[in-house]
Amino acid sequence: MAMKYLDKYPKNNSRHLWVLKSFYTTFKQIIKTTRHRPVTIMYPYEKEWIPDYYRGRPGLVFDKCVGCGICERICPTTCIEMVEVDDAKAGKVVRPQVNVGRCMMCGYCAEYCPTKAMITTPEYELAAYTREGLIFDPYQLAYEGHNEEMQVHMHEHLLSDLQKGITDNPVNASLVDRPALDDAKCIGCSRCAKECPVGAVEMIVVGENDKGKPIKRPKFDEAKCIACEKCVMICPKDALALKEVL
Amino acid sequence: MAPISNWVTFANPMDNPLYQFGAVYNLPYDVGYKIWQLLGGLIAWLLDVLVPGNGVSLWLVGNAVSNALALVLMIIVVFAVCFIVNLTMIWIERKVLGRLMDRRATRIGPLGYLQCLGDGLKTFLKEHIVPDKADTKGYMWAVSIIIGSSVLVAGMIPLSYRFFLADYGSGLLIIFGLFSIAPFMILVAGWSQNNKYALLGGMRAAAQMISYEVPMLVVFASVALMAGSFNINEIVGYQNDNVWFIVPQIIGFVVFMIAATAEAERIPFDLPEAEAELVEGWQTEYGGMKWGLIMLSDYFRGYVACALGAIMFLGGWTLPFVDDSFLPEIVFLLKVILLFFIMVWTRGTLCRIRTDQILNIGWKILLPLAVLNLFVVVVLKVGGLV
Amino acid sequence: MSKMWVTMGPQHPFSHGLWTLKVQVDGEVIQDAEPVIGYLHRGWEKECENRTYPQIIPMADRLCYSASMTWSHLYCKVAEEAMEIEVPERAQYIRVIADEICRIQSHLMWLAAMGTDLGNLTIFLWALREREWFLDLNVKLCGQRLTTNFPRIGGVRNDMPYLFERDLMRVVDLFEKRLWDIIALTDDNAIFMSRMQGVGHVTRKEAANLGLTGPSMRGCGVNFDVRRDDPYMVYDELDWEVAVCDDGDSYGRYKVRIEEMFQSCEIIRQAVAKMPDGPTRVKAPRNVPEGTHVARLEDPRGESLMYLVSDGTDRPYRLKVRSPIFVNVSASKRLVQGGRMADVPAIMGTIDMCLGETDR
Amino acid sequence: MTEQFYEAPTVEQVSELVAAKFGKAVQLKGSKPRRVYMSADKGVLFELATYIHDVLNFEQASSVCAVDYESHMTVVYHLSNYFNGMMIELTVDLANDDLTVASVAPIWGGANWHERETYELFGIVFEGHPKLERLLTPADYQFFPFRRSYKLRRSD
Repeated sequence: MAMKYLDKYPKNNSRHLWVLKSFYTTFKQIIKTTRHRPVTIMYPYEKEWIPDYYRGRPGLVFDKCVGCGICERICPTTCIEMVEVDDAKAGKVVRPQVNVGRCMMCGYCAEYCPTKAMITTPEYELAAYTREGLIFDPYQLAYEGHNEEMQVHMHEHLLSDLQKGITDNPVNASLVDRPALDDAKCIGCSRCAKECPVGAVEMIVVGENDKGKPIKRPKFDEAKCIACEKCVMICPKDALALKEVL
Repeated sequence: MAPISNWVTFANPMDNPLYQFGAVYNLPYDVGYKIWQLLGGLIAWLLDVLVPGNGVSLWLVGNAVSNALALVLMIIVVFAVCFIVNLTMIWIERKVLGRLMDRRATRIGPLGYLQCLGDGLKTFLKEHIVPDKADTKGYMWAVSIIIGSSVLVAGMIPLSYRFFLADYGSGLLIIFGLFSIAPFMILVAGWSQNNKYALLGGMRAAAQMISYEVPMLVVFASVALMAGSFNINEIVGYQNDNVWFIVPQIIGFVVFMIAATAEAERIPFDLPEAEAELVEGWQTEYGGMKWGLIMLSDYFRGYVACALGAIMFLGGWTLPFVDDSFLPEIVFLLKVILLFFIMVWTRGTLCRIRTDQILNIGWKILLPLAVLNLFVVVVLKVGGLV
Repeated sequence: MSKMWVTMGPQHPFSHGLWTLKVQVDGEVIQDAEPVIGYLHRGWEKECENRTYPQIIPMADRLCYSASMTWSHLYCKVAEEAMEIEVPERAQYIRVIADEICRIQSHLMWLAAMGTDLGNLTIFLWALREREWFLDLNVKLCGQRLTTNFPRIGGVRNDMPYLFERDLMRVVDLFEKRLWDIIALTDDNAIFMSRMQGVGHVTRKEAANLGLTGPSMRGCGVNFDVRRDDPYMVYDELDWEVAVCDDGDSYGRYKVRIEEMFQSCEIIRQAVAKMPDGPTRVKAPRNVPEGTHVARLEDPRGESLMYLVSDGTDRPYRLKVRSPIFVNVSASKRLVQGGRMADVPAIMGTIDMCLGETDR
Repeated sequence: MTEQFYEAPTVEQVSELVAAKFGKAVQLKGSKPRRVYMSADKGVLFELATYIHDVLNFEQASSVCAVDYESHMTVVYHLSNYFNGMMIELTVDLANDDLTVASVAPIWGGANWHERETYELFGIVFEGHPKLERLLTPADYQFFPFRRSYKLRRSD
């Protein structure tokens, strides 16, 4: 591999032409641009092509969202806040509200969303007259004509899989990480069951205590769980922990 | 007593006994004279209708008043032509630079022609600011003189044998003298602003002025020597009779164009306002319409430089082998624009050069070349070849 | 004229950001200089201590707008070293390609700025025109033009999109031709050469001691490139040259950058040809074991280094960023001394200032 | 005694030479390809730095930074060799009540601003530094923002 410019440059005789080569080059450009349109585009009237997966403001597919709050926690600028909304179909639900004024369009909310309800929309013209106008509530976050391309997928591979030679089994945290119960600490308060946004936690009776009251323990539905950690965080006795699979 | 309607007869201005220009027909004077005949004739007619047979009406359309007001209107006409030519040149510069840089340049109006007016309106609406610790007199007077002398010298340029303000015997020298007032005032302006960038810019302007006017004067001298006159009409006529001076004096032409670019402070010689290191150089503290007028006067100076080049080397308003009655003003302006295009092209191609380099080029290259040019002219003259 | 101090900045056309260079001039000749920075200091390193490991990646993008890819790559690299995970090979190739795209567009941004510093707007617009292609490639690859947020701890965000290789090859081929057009405005231009040659001269020993890194250092004759001498990713599997120039002046630094653009094109070409199939991302653990780790990487502007102290939680205990410009600009006194006022843009332009990473 | 000049010392050479010259004052903490980790006593730092620069030919101080471990502070030096890409990571522990250390800015000009930055953010005084002033923060700042005791508003 040779140098492409440093080797060629000393043999470049055109630099002895004082400034004539430069004049020739710019004149060529004048001729060229008089023939074709200049490369600049007239921005507000015509716009550059952008792909569907362009990372503009975050969007929300309302029906897919389960209100797990992962986006709120992953957001580096803490611009997402979970708010309670009164939906006609679903009743009182918790949905993300985005302060686009603080958003830095990193796309993490869409990437980490377990149900792919958060999407990255190709909308980038976000000027508003007030700061309040920049706070997008869950309904404003909806994007007309969203499609598959706007979802961000996390095709992670487990290191243990790769060591075994399995390279076609993409997973992500919401598929493999599951909460694990420390039985000794659990007091059976069933807060985790109430908190779970997908109803994956079921309290089952495992026995009776001295006073004859039933002892309840959570049981996790592995298929439904999305590893949102809500149960882990609500647990008053730290009996739950997220078990990472690597 | 002629009827009032006869007053608007578009009489030949040369019939007026007070006609200023001798036997030469003057187009802008004629235009001014005719405008006044329309205007003054209207006023006189109205007065005559109101008060029939009054003396004021007769006085208004008399020879003395007609001549005086025709002169005023003539100056306005000349300035308007200059102004429109300048707007066109700004438009050409922006458009050519835009094409050269692969962008669209001006957009407002047909082909973007009205952008400069828009910019002018914008700067006009800005607040008038004088820096607190500036020397106010110097600050305002310097910029006034820069703008005034630039406009004056632009008006002094004749567009043709019939389109001129004054036909001096030493027209070339007077234009050159007025042309080189501005760089001196730049020094004053740079000093009076109480700003270090402006001061450095003013210093640079002074250094640059001294090193470029000497070769330029030598070139002027060789042109005048060859034509045998400082009179612009005669220089142009001599070129029309013999040969355009660009042929025998090609060295002089190159030297003149480089020196004129420096004199008009355009890239690559815009050191006094080098925006990379001196922010805006000597213009740093000028804002609003003062800045807008400075910008405009820059183009006036660019126009003067190109016009001098066209007069001295490209045969002015004449064309070889073609009947020269064919709109000489347009021919002249086309030549000016051709030279201006070269200036714009240079601006788009070259970088700004350094202070010591500009002095080196001025003294060590251009001055010997100008003297060589003078030598060539002397040899040709002595040898009787021209 | 007696000596006077001229303050260039923080709002000054040559400074390319918010910093000040105080110069003492005697007429036009510079006697003394003192750089002043800190207008943009936002405590980046401290802020990282309150964020989880993945959250820092988009923040690392914001260290420098035109080298976002390499900064987030460097952060991922140090985090991977701490977590002891190895990046899949395809992801390594994609990272190399992304880094080189970033390097080319950063150098083009520099070339553009260099043009305006010397008073020629044409170089600026032509260089930005070519840069647009690489930004478009960024859009295609990761959905954003500048703040790419593309590398992830354990790989990259996504695989290359459909037909990306084709676009990449087209752009690289066309760009190599177009770059000669810009060179015709610079190298073949006697005025440009006279502005660049012989100004800001630094010897090899001084350059190494002052801590100049990257193209600024290689333009002074130090034959060192982290990509070759401390190889990371797959740079040691590709066949390319380190551009070195012994001139030591502004022009030498310019030549090194131009050559680096050509070499980057070559690296991209080879990487695309050699790219294997496979996974692009490994699942990274949330918590990082205790320890200290250091990683360095060849940024477009020099050697960038991150030093990570982890304490077993999901947040870094301390993250130190060594920004190349921070050190390069500290050498500016040595660089501009003895030059002229008009040389200041020509010299400091070759440092390629970026204040985001300088002040952090 | 003239010492031999090593243009591109290997990892083993660096470990052996430093151990032989400084004995117990410098603890070698391990090595990787192209990396040597060592920790030095505060007293020998300047001598060690001179030795590494002059004899082992580590021409550049890539970075100087500090870490606040709450029990003590550590100053970390990363020193690079331009001939084989080696890097030495040198740490110096400082007790919380005596935050002074010799400056290496006279040896490596590149360390100048790093030390100023470390001084203003951690309060570590580098003795012998040509100009130890605040660099990034305002000159009238009274506190050292990167210490662990300085809490951010949102930190928990």
